[in-house]
Amino acid sequence: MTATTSKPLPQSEATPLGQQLRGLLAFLGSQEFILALGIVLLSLAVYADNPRFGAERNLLSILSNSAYIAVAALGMTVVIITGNIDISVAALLGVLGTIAGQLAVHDYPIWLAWLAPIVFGILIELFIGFLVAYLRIPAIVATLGMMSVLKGGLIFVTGGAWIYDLPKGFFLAQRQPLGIPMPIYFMFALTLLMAIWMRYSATGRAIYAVGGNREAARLSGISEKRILMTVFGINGLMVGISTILFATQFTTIQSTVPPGVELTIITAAVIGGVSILGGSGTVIGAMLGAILIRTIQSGMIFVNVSAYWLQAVQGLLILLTVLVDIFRRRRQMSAIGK
Amino acid sequence: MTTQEAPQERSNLQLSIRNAFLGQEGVLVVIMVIAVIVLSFTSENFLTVDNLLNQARLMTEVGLIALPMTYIIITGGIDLSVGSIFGFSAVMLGWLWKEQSFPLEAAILASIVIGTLSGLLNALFIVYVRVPPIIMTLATLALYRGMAYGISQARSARGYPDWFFQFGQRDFLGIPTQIWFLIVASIFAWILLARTPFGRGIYAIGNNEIGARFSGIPVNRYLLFIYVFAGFMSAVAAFLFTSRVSTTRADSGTGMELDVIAAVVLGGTSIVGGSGTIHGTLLGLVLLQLLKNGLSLSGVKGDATIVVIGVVLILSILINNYIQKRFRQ
Amino acid sequence: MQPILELNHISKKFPGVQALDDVHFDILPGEVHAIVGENGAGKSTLIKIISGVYTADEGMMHLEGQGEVQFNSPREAQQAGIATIYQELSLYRDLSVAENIFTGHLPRRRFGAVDWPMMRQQAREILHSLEIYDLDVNRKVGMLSVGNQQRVEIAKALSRNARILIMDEPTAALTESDVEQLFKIVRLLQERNVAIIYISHRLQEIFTLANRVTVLRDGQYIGTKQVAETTEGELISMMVGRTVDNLFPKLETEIGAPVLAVRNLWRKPFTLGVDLTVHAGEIVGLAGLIGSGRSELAQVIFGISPAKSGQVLIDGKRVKINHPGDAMRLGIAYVPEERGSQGLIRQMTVQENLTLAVLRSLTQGPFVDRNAEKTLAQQMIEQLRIRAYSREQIVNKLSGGNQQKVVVGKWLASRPRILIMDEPTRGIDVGAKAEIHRLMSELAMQGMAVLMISSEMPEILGMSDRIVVMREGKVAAEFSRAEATQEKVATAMMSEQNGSGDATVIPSQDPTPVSGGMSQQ
Amino acid sequence: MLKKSVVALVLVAMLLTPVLAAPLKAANDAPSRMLLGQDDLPTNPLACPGEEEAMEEPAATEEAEEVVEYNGGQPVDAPDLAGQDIRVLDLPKLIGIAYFAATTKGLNEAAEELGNMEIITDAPTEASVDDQITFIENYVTQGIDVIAFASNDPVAISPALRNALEQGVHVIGFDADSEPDAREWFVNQATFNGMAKAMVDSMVEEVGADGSVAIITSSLTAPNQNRWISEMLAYADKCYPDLNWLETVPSEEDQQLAFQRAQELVNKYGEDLDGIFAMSSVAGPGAADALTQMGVCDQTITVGISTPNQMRPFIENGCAPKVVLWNPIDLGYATAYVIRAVIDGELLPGATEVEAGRLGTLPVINGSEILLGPPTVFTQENINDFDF
Repeated sequence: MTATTSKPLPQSEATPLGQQLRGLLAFLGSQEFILALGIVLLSLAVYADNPRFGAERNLLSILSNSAYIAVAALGMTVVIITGNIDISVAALLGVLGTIAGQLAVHDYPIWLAWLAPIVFGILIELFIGFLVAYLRIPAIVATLGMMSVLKGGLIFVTGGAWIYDLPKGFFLAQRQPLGIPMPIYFMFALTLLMAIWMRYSATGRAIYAVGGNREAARLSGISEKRILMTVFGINGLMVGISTILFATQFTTIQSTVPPGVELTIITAAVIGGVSILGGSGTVIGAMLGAILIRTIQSGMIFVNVSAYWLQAVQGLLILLTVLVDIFRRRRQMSAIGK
Repeated sequence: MTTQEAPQERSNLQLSIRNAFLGQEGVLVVIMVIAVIVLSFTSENFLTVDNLLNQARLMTEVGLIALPMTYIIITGGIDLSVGSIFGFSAVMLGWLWKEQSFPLEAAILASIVIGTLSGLLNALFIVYVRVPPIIMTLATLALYRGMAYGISQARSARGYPDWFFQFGQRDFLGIPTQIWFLIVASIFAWILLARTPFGRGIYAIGNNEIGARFSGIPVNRYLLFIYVFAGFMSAVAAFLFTSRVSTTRADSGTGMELDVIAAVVLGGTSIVGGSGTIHGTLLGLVLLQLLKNGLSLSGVKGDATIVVIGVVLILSILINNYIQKRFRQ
Repeated sequence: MQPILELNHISKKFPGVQALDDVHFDILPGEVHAIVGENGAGKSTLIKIISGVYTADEGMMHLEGQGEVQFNSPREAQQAGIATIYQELSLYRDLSVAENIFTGHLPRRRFGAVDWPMMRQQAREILHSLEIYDLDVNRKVGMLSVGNQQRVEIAKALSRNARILIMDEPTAALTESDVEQLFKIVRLLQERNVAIIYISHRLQEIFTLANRVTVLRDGQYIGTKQVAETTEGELISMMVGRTVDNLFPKLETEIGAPVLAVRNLWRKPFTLGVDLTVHAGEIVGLAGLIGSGRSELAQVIFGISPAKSGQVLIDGKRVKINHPGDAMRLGIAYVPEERGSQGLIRQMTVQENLTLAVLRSLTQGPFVDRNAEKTLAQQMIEQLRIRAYSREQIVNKLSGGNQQKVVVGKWLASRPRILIMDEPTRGIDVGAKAEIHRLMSELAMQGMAVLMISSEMPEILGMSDRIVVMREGKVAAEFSRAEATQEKVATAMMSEQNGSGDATVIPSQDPTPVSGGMSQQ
Repeated sequence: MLKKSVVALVLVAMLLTPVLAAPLKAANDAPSRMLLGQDDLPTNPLACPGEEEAMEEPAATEEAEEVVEYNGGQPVDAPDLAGQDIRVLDLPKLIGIAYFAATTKGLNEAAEELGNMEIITDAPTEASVDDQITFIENYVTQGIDVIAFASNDPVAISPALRNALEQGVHVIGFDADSEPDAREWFVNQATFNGMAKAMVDSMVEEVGADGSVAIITSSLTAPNQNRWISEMLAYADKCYPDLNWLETVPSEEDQQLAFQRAQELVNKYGEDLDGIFAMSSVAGPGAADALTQMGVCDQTITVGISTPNQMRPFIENGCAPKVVLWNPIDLGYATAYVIRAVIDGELLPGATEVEAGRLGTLPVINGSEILLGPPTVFTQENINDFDF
């Protein structure tokens, strides 16, 4: 639509206080803040009903169980920012977990068992990136196909045998330095790293550029293909790390594809405020989205929601979160007259 | 300087012949012919009337939902909640009949109405609140599935009267009954898309929604219709499915949305919107079913079959991309 | 003085089209060198070769200090000091002003980290050097006006220390005051010895701004003139290859009864109590700055954003218009401002576009009558002389002028009684422009009521029977054809509070640009 | 716009009425308001431990006394393949889980012993009855001699199986039954009430007759699990009325979810929770792993249905002191022998027992079921005797 008359904009040399205030307001209106608020409010509500929810151990469980979803959602967010999507992540998670487990069981060094999912994750995602960037297959189609291939391939190879007798050192996610489960460290550290990287690296900014205006990015000398490869590579890295958190949590590894996990990961990213059309979204939001989903899941148990209605209530809360986000954006847009 | 008649007609003809061979549909036909030839050599039971009719029976439910999904994807949208609407409607059919003592006929109708309303709920939010379709239906994917579990208390309803099985398990005029549903719905959907102002509007919306709006096309009404239609067809499919398997389960249709989308996308409908055909979707549907069946009959196991399907999906788009680039500029 | 950039014998072929054929071009430091030509003349191809998007099939490019060069990517051109501002602004709506300015070459700290404070600081400095003080570098670009977005574009180009700046139709979407701002910046750059390649359809701008002008036609090099030594008429005949005798062929018509009238029409924030009447056979020119609510008024009348209160009268009868369908049934047609996004479905064929609005009347039962559709399309193609290679040609492949004819044709097919045309000739070449004007006149002759929105003063003055000026959502003034002058209309467009004297319209070359002249803006 | 929003809200409200009504409804159903997962079929609890002297035979004989007529179906015009090579489709609920890998192993073991049987294992990757139907139809078309199935839904699978019988294919069930007339015989690993008794008795031995227990089931639609839960409740009502049932939560077939659910239960109830019934081979390791990692096994233990290899570490560390299961390899093994006996005409309607290789003679119960035997309870003492 037609733009508004160019009203003089606030002076950039505004008072520091004014700037701080504006920054604060922007922060209060951000999806991250609303999510964090949602998590806190929901937790308080559940806590009021059942104080046991507030126990340290329970909160740590929720965070710890969010970790592998959150880490995968970091990668997913980056992919979605470029306007793509990856629905093969759950299948990949299953495949990589099996690879890690098999290596560990067959007496390869533990570090190799941890490294392998990352390496294979990156390789497989780079292949997907290649299909998307160079062969111009829409990401949803490429990953739909990959999902089939990985899922079928996994069963074909393993026949679904569980992996037992893993060496003691393998269980990275079970460690609890300073009494806090390892996955929580990973989740926060990776989110922080990714947030910094997305904000402070040239590539990180270029990712937003490609998602926001593909043609413009090309004309300003950014190679879209390279960015897409990078993005899928990062996704592979994140899925790889997510796999380690996931697979080293259990004494035995179920070498199948965990059901429905791709939807949870995408939902976490979407709740986190990533625009499905590309161009905007933050990794911190994705992490909070994952935590919110787990908080909802757990909270429902604590307030005695009938097991039959668990899923419906979860669906409703997710719908609610999404709507809040939509209305928030709507308000922002109408505030500037668009 | 206006167009010159004669060369234009000829080039039109050439163009349409080329298009017919070079589109995704053409690629599919070629793959299908190859697949049928290979598979009929590897299994003598593959190319028999009985087997093919039976396969058609099995693909009906996905096929019915793929029709409105084609519309939705052409407009650049997507509906991830169809599998959940399917399960929800099926459960409501059984629940209303068994727990609420509705006459079965009324329960069938009511379940279809409920499926349609579920589609309407998606539609209202997508059209009027402008929630992106993928997000809205991602949320209702969980919601409707949850409703199915909650209302049925995860119990299945069984013990339907004999006449009910006419739709899913018996034949009509020598052809499985539900295939008639698919045939009628396909013809309807094809005509609607290819031959009516509505269809043209759908393409226009997919290519340029604002432009369509400015051209006086009732964009909102069309969008409302297609998501409602998806709900309706999911419910009809659920009814046929219930009749076929004689029970309703809260987990019916889990993951079905991906089968539906795969058929539509394989059929050449662009996932970013703007192009696609009903016959393409049907070809995609049939090819998927033939592969599943034919490979199984040839002794390929289920796990390997889904690998093959994944590869075919990617390859067919790849070939089509290549052809578009190489020959059509 | 040595040219900073010189192109010789440049040729570029696309499948089926010789886009450029042996073209010559050179530019001196500190010079504004305009390139003009009809759409399809090869201007875009030429600048894309300079900016590294395409590579030339033949010919050489000589850059001062680097000798023979050949750019294989936009990046290489940028590194050589060539920056381009494209017609469609290439900005990232979700990123801040500072980031947009520095995309692709963010200031770094150790470990390659983006140095945000430095980036903001430098962005401010660049903006200040352009005498822009009112832009917050932290704002998201998507929230800026078009004029400000363009300033960001220029700052972006300068942040790369560009020696050569290419501007492709920079004023196409600007308000008059923004245009003035832009010109100021261009002159500033000139003083700094930046060479500017300037492309515009508005010849008047070229005469205001440029030192030299190069004319292209059908991919051929026609000639280069010193602006001071040429006239608009000469340039137009060079561009068209013939003399365009009448750019504003206004015919005297019989003004009939009022057909469309709106009374106290409201829809916030742009339509604040509008009264307007259009008579049969009359062309009403609707003038005003961008943002004054002209297009919005048209969209209210057409039902895209229906009125909240007030009346719309057709033939004196009160009607309710809630969506475009209602308006169409009442015989209203609207040729929208944005051809690409609003007017056309670009991926569809000429025929499909021509019949899109009337398809529901071309049915037999529920089905589209394909023969009727074909006949109608053929008829429109002939009537409007649309140059398409086939009815089945994809509209996107047509030139701008022909695309616009398709939009007009689409609406004429609906046999309207009231035709609203929003910027009917924006961005199209002179020949097509004259044709559209002729058509408009003919339609009025036949008794159609025409409401024409335009930002081009000569068009408003040349084509209108009556001129209505809008300002801030209201009708500010009204002039008959006889009493209208450029000064009067322009004064009415600027409000007292807003019009700070110098920020008015572009000074005109020709003080009396009324009908029949060669003047063109 | 506003009007439309209102319409939307009304619609949501309509759709949600049941959700809003649900907690109220659940509250009325007290005291077992959170305890879900039962089906609505009649239960038949076995005798309590103290009264056991009266019964020497395993649980099932009680029913075998009231002789039920053969109620299975028969293939139409099945070719006589007595003594010939046959091809058998092994169609478990899904492939990719250890339990069914073990039944398949048993089938193949027996097939090797018998020498004239080829086993083809093929099934969906997710427990979907719709996919199972597709597999049945494909293999009937392809021409298979016998279908050995474990159904995902007893009703839904039946039309396809009846069709197979009509095509002259032999149909034998194992692990999870269909409707009786849709197959010839069903190899029952353990009666539902027998399993229920073993589970509850094991739990009571660990937590006492007045302990508090919760259930982690697989999916709320899983027929076997629902049957077991019904029988467990009935048996507990009869024998341990003081056992305090807290709630049932679903975990699908997802190890991670079971893990998370167990954590939630422990966090929710603390030391008020004495035991968790883990109702599937996936829930068992998930729950036991959670208890182990939380370090609460001195307070809360799990009794699960699972395979020894999956549970070995947890049996050893005391978090899952008792694991109840039949031997799935034996189940597959017995199924193969039943198939052979049917083909060779040795197992005809009305028979009361069947010879099953190393397992000896197995009894026929309920008209057309062959009972593998009582469930095995794996403990620290006997765990090392098993490897599957």
